[in-house]
Amino acid sequence: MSDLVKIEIITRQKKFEELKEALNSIGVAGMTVTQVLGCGLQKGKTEIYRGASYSIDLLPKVKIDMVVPDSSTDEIISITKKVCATGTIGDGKIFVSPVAKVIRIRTGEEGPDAL
Amino acid sequence: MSDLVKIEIITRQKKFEELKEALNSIGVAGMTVTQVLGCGLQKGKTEIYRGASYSIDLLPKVKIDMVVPDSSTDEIISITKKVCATGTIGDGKIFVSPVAKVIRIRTGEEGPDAL
Amino acid sequence: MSDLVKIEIITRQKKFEELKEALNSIGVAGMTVTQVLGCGLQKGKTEIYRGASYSIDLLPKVKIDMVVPDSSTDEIISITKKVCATGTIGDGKIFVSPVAKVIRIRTGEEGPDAL
Amino acid sequence: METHEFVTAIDTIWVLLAAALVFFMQAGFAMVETGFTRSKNAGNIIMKNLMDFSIGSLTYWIVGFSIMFGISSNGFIGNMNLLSTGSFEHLGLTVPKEAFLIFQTVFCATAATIVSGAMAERTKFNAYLIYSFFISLIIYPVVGHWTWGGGWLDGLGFMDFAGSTVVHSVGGWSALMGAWIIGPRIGKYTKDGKAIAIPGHSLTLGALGVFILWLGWFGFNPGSTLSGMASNDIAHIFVTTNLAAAAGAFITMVITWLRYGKPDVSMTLNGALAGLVGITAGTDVVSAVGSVAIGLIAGVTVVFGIEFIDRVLKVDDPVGAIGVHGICGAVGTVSVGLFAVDGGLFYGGGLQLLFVQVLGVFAVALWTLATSFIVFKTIDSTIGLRVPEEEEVKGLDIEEHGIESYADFQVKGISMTN
Amino acid sequence: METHEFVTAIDTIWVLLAAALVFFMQAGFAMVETGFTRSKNAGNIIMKNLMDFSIGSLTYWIVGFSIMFGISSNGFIGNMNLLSTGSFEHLGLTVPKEAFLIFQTVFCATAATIVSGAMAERTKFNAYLIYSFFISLIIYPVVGHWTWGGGWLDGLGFMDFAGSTVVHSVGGWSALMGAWIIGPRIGKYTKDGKAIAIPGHSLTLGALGVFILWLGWFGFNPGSTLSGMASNDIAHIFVTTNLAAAAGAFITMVITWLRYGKPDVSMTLNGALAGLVGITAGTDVVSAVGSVAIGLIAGVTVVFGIEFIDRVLKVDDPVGAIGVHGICGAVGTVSVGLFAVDGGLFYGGGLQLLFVQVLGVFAVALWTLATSFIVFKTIDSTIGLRVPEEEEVKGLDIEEHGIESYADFQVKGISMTN
Amino acid sequence: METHEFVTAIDTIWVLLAAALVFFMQAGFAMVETGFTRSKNAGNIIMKNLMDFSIGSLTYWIVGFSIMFGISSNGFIGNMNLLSTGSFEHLGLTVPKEAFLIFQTVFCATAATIVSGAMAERTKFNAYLIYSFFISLIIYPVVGHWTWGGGWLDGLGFMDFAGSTVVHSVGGWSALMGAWIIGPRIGKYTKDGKAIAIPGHSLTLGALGVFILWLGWFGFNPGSTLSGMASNDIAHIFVTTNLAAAAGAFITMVITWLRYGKPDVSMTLNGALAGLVGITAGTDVVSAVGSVAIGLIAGVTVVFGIEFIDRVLKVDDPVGAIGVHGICGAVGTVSVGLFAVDGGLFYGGGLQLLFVQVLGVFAVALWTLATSFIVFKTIDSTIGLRVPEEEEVKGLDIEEHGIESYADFQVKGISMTN
Ligand SMILES: Nc1ncnc2c1ncn2[C@@H]1O[C@H](COP(=O)(O)OP(=O)(O)O)[C@@H](O)[C@H]1O
Ligand SMILES: Nc1ncnc2c1ncn2[C@@H]1O[C@H](COP(=O)(O)OP(=O)(O)O)[C@@H](O)[C@H]1O
Ligand SMILES: Nc1ncnc2c1ncn2[C@@H]1O[C@H](COP(=O)(O)OP(=O)(O)O)[C@@H](O)[C@H]1O
Repeated sequence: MSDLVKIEIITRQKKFEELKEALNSIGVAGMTVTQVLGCGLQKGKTEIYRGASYSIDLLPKVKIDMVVPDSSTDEIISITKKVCATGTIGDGKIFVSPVAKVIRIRTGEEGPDAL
Repeated sequence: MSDLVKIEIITRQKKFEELKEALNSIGVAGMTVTQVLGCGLQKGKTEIYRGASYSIDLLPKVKIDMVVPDSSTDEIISITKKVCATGTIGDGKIFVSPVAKVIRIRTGEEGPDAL
Repeated sequence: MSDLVKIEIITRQKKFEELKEALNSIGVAGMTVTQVLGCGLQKGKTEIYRGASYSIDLLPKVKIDMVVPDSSTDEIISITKKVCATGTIGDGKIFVSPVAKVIRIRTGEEGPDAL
Repeated sequence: METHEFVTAIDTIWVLLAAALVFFMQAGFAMVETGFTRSKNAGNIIMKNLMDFSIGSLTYWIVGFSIMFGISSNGFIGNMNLLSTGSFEHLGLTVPKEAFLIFQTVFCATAATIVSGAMAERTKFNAYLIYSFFISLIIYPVVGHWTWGGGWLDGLGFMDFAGSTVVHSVGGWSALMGAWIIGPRIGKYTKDGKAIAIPGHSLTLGALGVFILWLGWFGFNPGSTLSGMASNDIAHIFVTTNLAAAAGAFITMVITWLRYGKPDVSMTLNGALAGLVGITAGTDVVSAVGSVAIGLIAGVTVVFGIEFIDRVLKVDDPVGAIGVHGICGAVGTVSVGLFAVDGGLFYGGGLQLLFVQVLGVFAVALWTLATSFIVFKTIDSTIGLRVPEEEEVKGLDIEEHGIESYADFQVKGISMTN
Repeated sequence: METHEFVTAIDTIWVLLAAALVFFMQAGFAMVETGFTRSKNAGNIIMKNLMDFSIGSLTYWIVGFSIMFGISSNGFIGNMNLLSTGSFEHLGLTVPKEAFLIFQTVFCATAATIVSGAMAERTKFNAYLIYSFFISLIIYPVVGHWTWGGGWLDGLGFMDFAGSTVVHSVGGWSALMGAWIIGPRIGKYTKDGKAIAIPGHSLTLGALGVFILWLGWFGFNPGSTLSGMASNDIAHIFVTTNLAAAAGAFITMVITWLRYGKPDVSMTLNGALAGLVGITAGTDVVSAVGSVAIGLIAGVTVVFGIEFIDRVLKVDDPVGAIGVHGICGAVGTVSVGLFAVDGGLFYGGGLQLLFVQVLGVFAVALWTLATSFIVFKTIDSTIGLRVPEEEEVKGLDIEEHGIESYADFQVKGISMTN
Repeated sequence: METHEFVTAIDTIWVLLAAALVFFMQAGFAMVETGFTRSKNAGNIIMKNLMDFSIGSLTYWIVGFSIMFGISSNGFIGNMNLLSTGSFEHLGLTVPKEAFLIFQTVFCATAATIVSGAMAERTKFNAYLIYSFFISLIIYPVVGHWTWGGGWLDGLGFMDFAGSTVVHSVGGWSALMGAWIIGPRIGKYTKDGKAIAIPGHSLTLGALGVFILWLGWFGFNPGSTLSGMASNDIAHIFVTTNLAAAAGAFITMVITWLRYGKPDVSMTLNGALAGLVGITAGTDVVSAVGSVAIGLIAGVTVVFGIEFIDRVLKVDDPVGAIGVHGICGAVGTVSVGLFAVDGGLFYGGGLQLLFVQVLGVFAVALWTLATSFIVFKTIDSTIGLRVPEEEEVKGLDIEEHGIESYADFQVKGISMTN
């Protein structure tokens, strides 16, 4: 079962819809999405509220987790780059990590069949 | 320390309380819970709001992360299946992945003792 | 690329600002932050609302995910312990797990360069 | 310009502005009921409140008004005139009939809207509309006829100045019947019958609602003089209304602090309403000191009343409507028999008035419980009263109305409570 | 103390309290408009509403009032007196000039504030302020002069008692022009032109706003008698206003239930407003039955009107302001020609009045569309009307005002809708 | 029916409806104060507002009213009559005593409730209740006696028509003292003393509160004539009240735009309140132009005043209560000496009035600061004024009241700000 990986994509919220469509179109059906806050090279900004400074230094991002067969990794990465790369700081990251086991709760199926 | 794994359970929100009780009863004390949105085989639905279509295609789910000794994995999986399987689409998934290290911040304990 | 790890820190919300500053000061620029609920040794409490009992048994926590070179792990762990350890139950945990691949979406850079 | 024209003008202005304030209580109810329940049902509650008032206004105009104020042949029900036509001269009003009609309309709607809170989060929308139609059509107008329309209770000397019983208890007892028949929300009681708190989604809106209701009561009670010329009366009513509310809120805070260890915000808000409901019957005939006493009694009653309903009767009333309107309405009405400066037991008036008050309270309770039992049971056994379990879990907003009330906000799917 | 002093006192009290209620409609608009739009723009909408009223109050006092009510030389525009000075004796008021001024000020502000909802979530703040200045300065006062200031429409016998056309349609047509010129919000239409729902962030606040507006209408319509002595009239106006609103809400619920499968909460709230806007023109001259008819017509109109604007015209009006105020204002005004007990077609009055009503509706629409076209186009081609795309995505609150309106709450960044 | 009965009726109606509007300001304060602070303390603030009014109503009735309006033996304090009994004939009222009592009660509660905003998010609930008791018992009634109860300031010709100083500054200076003694919220200042913004949790509710307060002011100022017969006066007061508020909001927007680069929503909302507080003292004696001038002055003052308090004094006032009520109350009162058409410096009236106004402002400030210092210091050194740090971090709702105000919503635990 070393052939399963988890792909985590952290990117801009406004790219999410398009990315979801794109992933669906290459057959990635299942995903789990979390609202996160991030910082990286892209920094927040400072506003003034009632005369006092108000700095926002974590930016809202969206995280998409997919467990997929390792063989799909490259396609997913390339399509993500296509959709989410705007060329400006804050586009985000893709992390790939090993998964040992997958179970579908409903049926008890395991491994790639469970995806 | 290869004997530690992270078990991620993604399931319906309404099953959460029961699952937590069940896990507690087999000695899983620690867990971290996140509200997520998911899509898989189960699709959203379309409503009409003020005459315009309004489609909800991500469904609210709950994700439970537990880092546990690998030896508990099977028991946790089986109890999760028992509690969360309704037999209808949307019951969710269990992912198991390797963890290299665990530290309890308070005491600095490492490994299984830190759980 | 076995030299990359993901460090997950789950700790008290009120420690977050200080921890972020501390991590920045040792050069960790990128992180992804999620609001989570947790339970462990620290238990919730029971209040009375309109005469009925109202028990809060998941506590709000913050989860910080960082993908970093394995070589930074020890420094991050030690600084986290310094900032977040209050000695009372509920300080939280650090989990370290392997990451196979990292891609910066903007540039397509891979591996440590992408961090 | 003749004298009576001035009297008419002053009385009409008074009644109409009071009607506007009482109308605004609909917003108060809407905010209290949504604020004290969960966000997934907010749109549904709002819709029920809006329809209570809309259907109620139409129904009461078409039929209810004349049932309530038509000439009484038997002391039980007025002669019906469709569309509120006819003279109604027998009422001897100093204000135009239409001023009286609108004032009575907003009162009727108040009684109707009380129920939505007690049955919130699990009642089918169409089922609720049917109930709402019947309370405005018949349940409330008949009680109104007995008391204010020249009916038998009026004949006995029953005193319910602005409707502790006529309006609030009618709403409260219907709420009790509805909440009892429909059963508790999923998760409200543990298997061994322990009551579990299901906190509301916005205490702020709930509090806003209470302030709006308190404001509306400055129309509800003083407007019931139907006369702006009665300067001393309306001034006195303002004072007693306010003191009772203040006393109710204060004592509720104290009691919850003692009983639960901390002063309970939402119960204290209920306490203010309890004081208001309690004073409504006797606001014109008790002294300022008497009004404080009634406020204190109502405040104490509401805490134990709500607990009793919740823990002993195991009737699930998310907003405390039965305790506030039903029980405190009854207690306030009976209190008139004790505290009326003229005729009350504590002022040497003997037991006569007290007895009539108790009788009135029971008669109205009986009528309301019986008729609402019939309505709710009939609905239940035909189209069904309660939404399916799956819908209750997901929320009535999405299932009954296809919306989320707070589409932008991340709602806690799993509660932090169990 | 002489008789006329009492008349003045009673009329003044009436007009001032009505003005206070109409003022409160600003809160109603603010809640409806924020509630029905997204949380990221809430602060911006509030600011626009607040400035509509503030700039409007100042502008109308400095110039607008005299344009509207100054002596008419030509039936088109009044003689200007800066700062509302001068006698205005030709108006023959029974109330002090300043009572009349404040009442008219809050009316003007109502017309102005309608537009912010239709152009919400994408209009630059400074651009909006400029528009807001011009509607209070000239667009609204001129229409007011035609109708209420002794101008040409008044001369023809045009009947618009409290402003279905003068106030609501002026706001509604300006809203149409503004929303059309600025274009739809990002994401409102798919590439193939299908309308996509963008749900509001708080139905509860939206509903609160509607209740507040309904309350305000009890000042808007009955206050327009300018006399508290007119007891029968004001009582009648209360009844017709309320029945039309109730009928509007009820029928809208029914229609959305039939058309969309579920009763739509936010549309039903619009339905109540539609009834209110519709009855405003004829509230004093139609019967109770007539008011129900007008409410029903307005309720039906608003559903199809909003759909038409949304799907056919493809004009994006987040809160339904054009349908509610523009279209229902027109329909209500025309209905006077049908339902006026004295002069209406259905009461044997012939086509005369109906014709004048239609003429008035068109004349006002033409003037308003033309002048607001000029204003919006000029703004657009100079400082620009619309915020940059990036800003619209992030929200106007953070970009135009440097704040988040709900800093504590986790806002859904990705919607659950697409 | 005699003439004086009509006068009494008209005046009573006026005073009572004004009292109802002023009562509603409690809802306004509750919304502004919760909206401008964090969600974790919303229930606590609501509870404080509710108790301010409840305890205040009882205390003022039992003792405060007679201290304020009892016969003055020495110009400093009235003769006490428990429970507001006694004749009060020396006041020469045209309205029933109880109408006057309720009107004064809601004024007293206004002064009391101002403080909760300034001390929000860190004050122990029981400590707050004790303070609240004392302001209604003695601090406010004594100032009221000096000015409105026939006391020494009244004797000198001090003019504070509706209470810029008597009500608002008393609240404002108490707020200053309380906020200063209790110290800033955790995180409000960096180690090097820089002020950090802690944004409120709902600008929408804050704005609703401001609109409600503005509405309430149409009772606060015109009601202070205590006469509905004074047609010209009440109409004039409506106009000046409204213009000052509009001018205050407008200029605040402009100044924040210039100073901070963007128009600040919450400060502009404060600006409207600043205009209202400022005009309150002279609303009857300044011209419309004068009211605009006072509104502009108040609007400018509030921005720099709030900044001064925040950055220079380093007193943490979450809602800006000290700037709005304390400073603008003082500025407005002094402005009467400049702008009073009869007696003001700018109208050739010389320095006499101006001097008295300044004296009054200082005398009241001194009394209020001194007495509130004693109250807060005594509380602090006995039961303690401030909640423990841990509780402040978690929020007062859960620790003081055992609830979450928004149990359904995911609240940001970590702020996006630092
Ligand atoms: N090392 C990291 N570990 C975890 N998350 C990261 C890391 N670096 C970046 N992120 C996430 O990616 C987001 C975008 O990163 P950023 O550096 O701003 O963009 P880019 O890499 O495109 O220049 C951040 O807001 C953060 O959520
Ligand atoms: N490959 C995947 N990777 C990540 N999350 C997934 C994946 N497949 C499913 N999920 C999560 O599991 C949830 C349930 O999946 P679904 O396919 O609807 O149910 P089932 O597997 O029981 O038929 C989804 O909403 C999503 O959050
Ligand atoms: N085994 C675990 N797996 C995942 N998360 C855990 C685990 N144990 C603890 N946590 C997380 O860490 C938080 C703190 O743990 P707790 O046991 O209360 O503190 P401590 O370890 O400092 O005594 C919990 O609220 C939970 O979110």
